[in-house]
Amino acid sequence: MIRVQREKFDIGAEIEALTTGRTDIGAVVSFTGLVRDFNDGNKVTGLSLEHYPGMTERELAKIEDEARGRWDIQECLIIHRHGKMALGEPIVLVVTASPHRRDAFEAAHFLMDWLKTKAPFWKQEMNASGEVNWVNERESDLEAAKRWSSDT
Amino acid sequence: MIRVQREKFDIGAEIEALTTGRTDIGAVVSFTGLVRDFNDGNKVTGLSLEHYPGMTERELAKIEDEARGRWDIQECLIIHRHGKMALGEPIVLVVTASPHRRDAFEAAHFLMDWLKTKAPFWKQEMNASGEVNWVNERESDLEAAKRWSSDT
Amino acid sequence: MKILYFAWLKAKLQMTEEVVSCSDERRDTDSLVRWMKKRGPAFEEVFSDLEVVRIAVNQEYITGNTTLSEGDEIAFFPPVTGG
Amino acid sequence: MKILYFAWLKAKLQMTEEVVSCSDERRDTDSLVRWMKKRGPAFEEVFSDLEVVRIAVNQEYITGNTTLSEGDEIAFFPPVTGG
Repeated sequence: MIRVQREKFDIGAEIEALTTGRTDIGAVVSFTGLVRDFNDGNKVTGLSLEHYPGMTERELAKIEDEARGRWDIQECLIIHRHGKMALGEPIVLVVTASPHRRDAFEAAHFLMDWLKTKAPFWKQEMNASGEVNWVNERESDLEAAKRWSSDT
Repeated sequence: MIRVQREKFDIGAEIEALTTGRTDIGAVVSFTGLVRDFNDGNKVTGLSLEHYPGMTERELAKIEDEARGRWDIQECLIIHRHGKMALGEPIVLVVTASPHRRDAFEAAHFLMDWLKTKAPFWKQEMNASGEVNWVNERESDLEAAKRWSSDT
Repeated sequence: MKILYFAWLKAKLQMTEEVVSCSDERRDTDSLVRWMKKRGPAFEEVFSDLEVVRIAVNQEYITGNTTLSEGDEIAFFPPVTGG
Repeated sequence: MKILYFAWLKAKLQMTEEVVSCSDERRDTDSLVRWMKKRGPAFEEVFSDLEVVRIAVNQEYITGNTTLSEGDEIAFFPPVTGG
């Protein structure tokens, strides 16, 4: 399940919604990405996220399909916000449910690593002096995504 | 932080408590283990968990220390229940917070894998005919735990 | 064809989208980029280093040269930084 | 010394804990186990396969033979299955 939205989300409510009334799920893994006050050694005071409506949903759906093909996952949720966000606010949530903990862990990690390098979102950071800068692509994110390619 | 308790816990509230008011956390990973209606090919109707009070807390604290030594984690929470549990109820919760997603993911996965083979808990499963059986140790859990030993 | 720009490409070109007709000099993505570079200093700058420009046609990433036709949606944007 | 039993060991021995004195025939974990085996059929059965019995002294796992003294807490239990 894919959701791209401006609004904040409630992590607990999302996990609950995925598992309530079910007795076949053994493992649930969630990842939440939050707006941090620091990036690449610079103080950050706020974040703004732009995205490509339409393509974003398509790319996220493809990433979800890929995860479902690779791991035994019963439920999969990706929520990604866009627009302005304050420090400490959640940006992205990934939840996976599986009969087995390894599948839930690996699928969630994979979803985040691929999302980082494929989903068309662009971050702008505001700093203490009021400057706004586009965030650069990170070598470590490319490496993290590549890790899952060599598996295939 | 370690908690061993009979009572159910609220995943969302626990994650919230760990992150509220903080702007230095970039990544939060949670793992929840739930009572499943199936194990090793047998239908399960309920679970009961026995533990070794005192040693449980010591072992969990040692596992937390190990994780903190290996990864850059800012917060770490382990909640493990004991006593009777119904299908679909949460058994265990692990939450890790880090500036980096890889640390949060790996530390949480490690905590679960080590907890599974070290923390003195014993599961009893009830089946449809009212029989109660002690759950056997799993080869796959031993393998999963070993994976983290070869890292050192 | 509809052309979309995102992030710093949008900021530098001061344009979010535009419509151009499909023609001989814009028959595929390679020729479209060549045409773009000749539209003025801002375009020349934006398309000077194609290593940092991603191209999507009809909301799919493309890597090699791709034939274009009327009705296509072409997007230019920097490497993504979400998550 | 306090001896604790957990899970199926407890069920088979019908005992959660007991106190025994530290003596020559229970001076270390190896001799304690030998002594246990001779206490009757249930004990003999429980301690017949030490592959499936874990031992903790003062709430720490032990692997090799470990010297015991008065006041120690010794626990016998099967491989753990929590999580």
